[in-house]
Amino acid sequence: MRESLILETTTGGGNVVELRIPSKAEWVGVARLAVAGIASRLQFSIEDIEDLKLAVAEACTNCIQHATGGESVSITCQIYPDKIKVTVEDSGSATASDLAPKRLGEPTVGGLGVFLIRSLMDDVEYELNPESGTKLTMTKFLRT
Amino acid sequence: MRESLILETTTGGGNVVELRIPSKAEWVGVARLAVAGIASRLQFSIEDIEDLKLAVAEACTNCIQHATGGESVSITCQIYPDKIKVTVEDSGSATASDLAPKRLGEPTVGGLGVFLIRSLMDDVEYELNPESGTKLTMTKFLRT
Amino acid sequence: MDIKVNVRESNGQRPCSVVDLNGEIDVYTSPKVKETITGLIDSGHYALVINLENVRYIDSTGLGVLIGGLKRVREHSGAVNLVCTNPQIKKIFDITGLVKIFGIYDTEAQACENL
Amino acid sequence: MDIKVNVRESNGQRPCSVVDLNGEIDVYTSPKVKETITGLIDSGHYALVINLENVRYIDSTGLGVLIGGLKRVREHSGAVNLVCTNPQIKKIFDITGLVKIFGIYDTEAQACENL
Ligand SMILES: Nc1ncnc2c1ncn2[C@@H]1O[C@H](COP(=O)(O)OP(=O)(O)O)[C@@H](O)[C@H]1O
Ligand SMILES: Nc1ncnc2c1ncn2[C@@H]1O[C@H](COP(=O)(O)OP(=O)(O)O)[C@@H](O)[C@H]1O
Repeated sequence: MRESLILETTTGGGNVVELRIPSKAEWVGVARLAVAGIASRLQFSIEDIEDLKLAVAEACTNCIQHATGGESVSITCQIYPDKIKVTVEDSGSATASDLAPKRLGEPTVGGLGVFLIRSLMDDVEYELNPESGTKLTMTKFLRT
Repeated sequence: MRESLILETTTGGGNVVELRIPSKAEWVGVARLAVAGIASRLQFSIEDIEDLKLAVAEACTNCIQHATGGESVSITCQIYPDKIKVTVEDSGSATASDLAPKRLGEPTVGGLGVFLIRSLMDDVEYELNPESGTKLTMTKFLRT
Repeated sequence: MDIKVNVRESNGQRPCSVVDLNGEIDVYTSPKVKETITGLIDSGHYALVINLENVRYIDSTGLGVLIGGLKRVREHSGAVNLVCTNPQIKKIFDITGLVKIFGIYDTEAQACENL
Repeated sequence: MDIKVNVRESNGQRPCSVVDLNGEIDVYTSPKVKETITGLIDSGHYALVINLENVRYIDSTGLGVLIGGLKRVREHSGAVNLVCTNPQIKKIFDITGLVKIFGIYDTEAQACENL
């Protein structure tokens, strides 16, 4: 992953920041803080930083609440000159149907997390693997 | 490491938060933010949180400035009911003499980092390995 | 990363219960908010103003708690109004369409009056 | 995690240059601080007050920049005084013994007067 990054970026080589938290609600705030720090280093606007924080936190929350058997959640931030690509991975099991893009109908108590992630990020991709867990890759571009 | 942790802790099993940053000055602030978040979750006092931030940042700074050839710095926080144990590791080379406990003589432009780490943390241990880099393990106890 | 919750009665023209929230509402802190709101409803308070003025962050778990509260008071012909001025949080209510089901006001006085 | 640096002349009883720092001084931001202080000294300013009132964090790199500045102005019989009220930062100056080599004051007026 690091090699392809270096090939893709042009200025200064690839930068990767990795964070792994236990799969427990109390640690999502730490992921949020770290992502906010990374994004502000990259000169994202305050609004974009808040978007990133929320999207990453929703992704972590889902790993913690839905990935059966996952012990930790990995957050990987790949930094490019024009964008940040964040991968959130668990090692639990998932079903594909819930993760598809949706339009919101009647408001329900749940079901807003994936919708928010898709709304706040520029590009969102889920990879489901029954053995290795759910991997969400989401990208946000720096607006100039 | 995780197994010994579970044996050592009594309440709720072991918690580990891991962070890896590129070996560049601009990312030390992210490590600081993350450690502050972890420590405040653990109910450390504001003063102790500041101590931890500074000690971890000094350790990261040393990895970045002195570990020849290291590409990234790993920060591992092991959380116990009564303490936090932070390991900061690089993959560069080091010499043992510089890391020994010192008393401060005439103030010099450098040389304060290791002194501060030893002053601010309750327990500090360096492991030097010419092949695998420098590993600093430091512990701070929760004051009740 | 924490939340402070406080409940008080507002004795204006339209009496209501005000829940003051201060901090961040996420998967870790929202159970505390939910408990407070559920407690209020269980004890017969169906006119609620939830003051988000000092809330810096809310996630879908927090939104879920607010929606859950609204549903429960509606069973008793009650209502929930919100006080919210933070643009980022307003944006979340916009994106999710929740602006359409909650009354969202800039001041507590307005939120109480319009219950 | 950033630092803002501003330089101005103080025209009190004892004229001096005041460097206002706002933010965090660490391995990433201290080169900017060093550049400013070096620039001042190079242009003949040897009476310096460095205002740390709005500095929330300083690490050993930042301390090194201050020590370096002090050494250089002393070559010209100059002096550096600091303004600092943050207890955590004062503690760092205490622990490192730097309280003994810097004049540290609660207000800019005091720091200028005692240069
Ligand atoms: N990491 C994950 N692992 C397993 N299932 C997931 C994961 N993320 C999302 N899902 C599934 O997608 C559904 C929709 O998630 P979301 O929109 O956040 O709403 P909610 O979490 O309230 O159900 C979840 O109910 C869950 O079934
Ligand atoms: N991670 C490390 N790798 C290699 N050398 C190190 C490391 N940490 C500390 N050192 C050595 O210890 C010395 C003292 O460090 P420090 O007290 O922080 O002062 P300074 O960094 O200003 O020299 C450094 O100069 C360096 O030689």
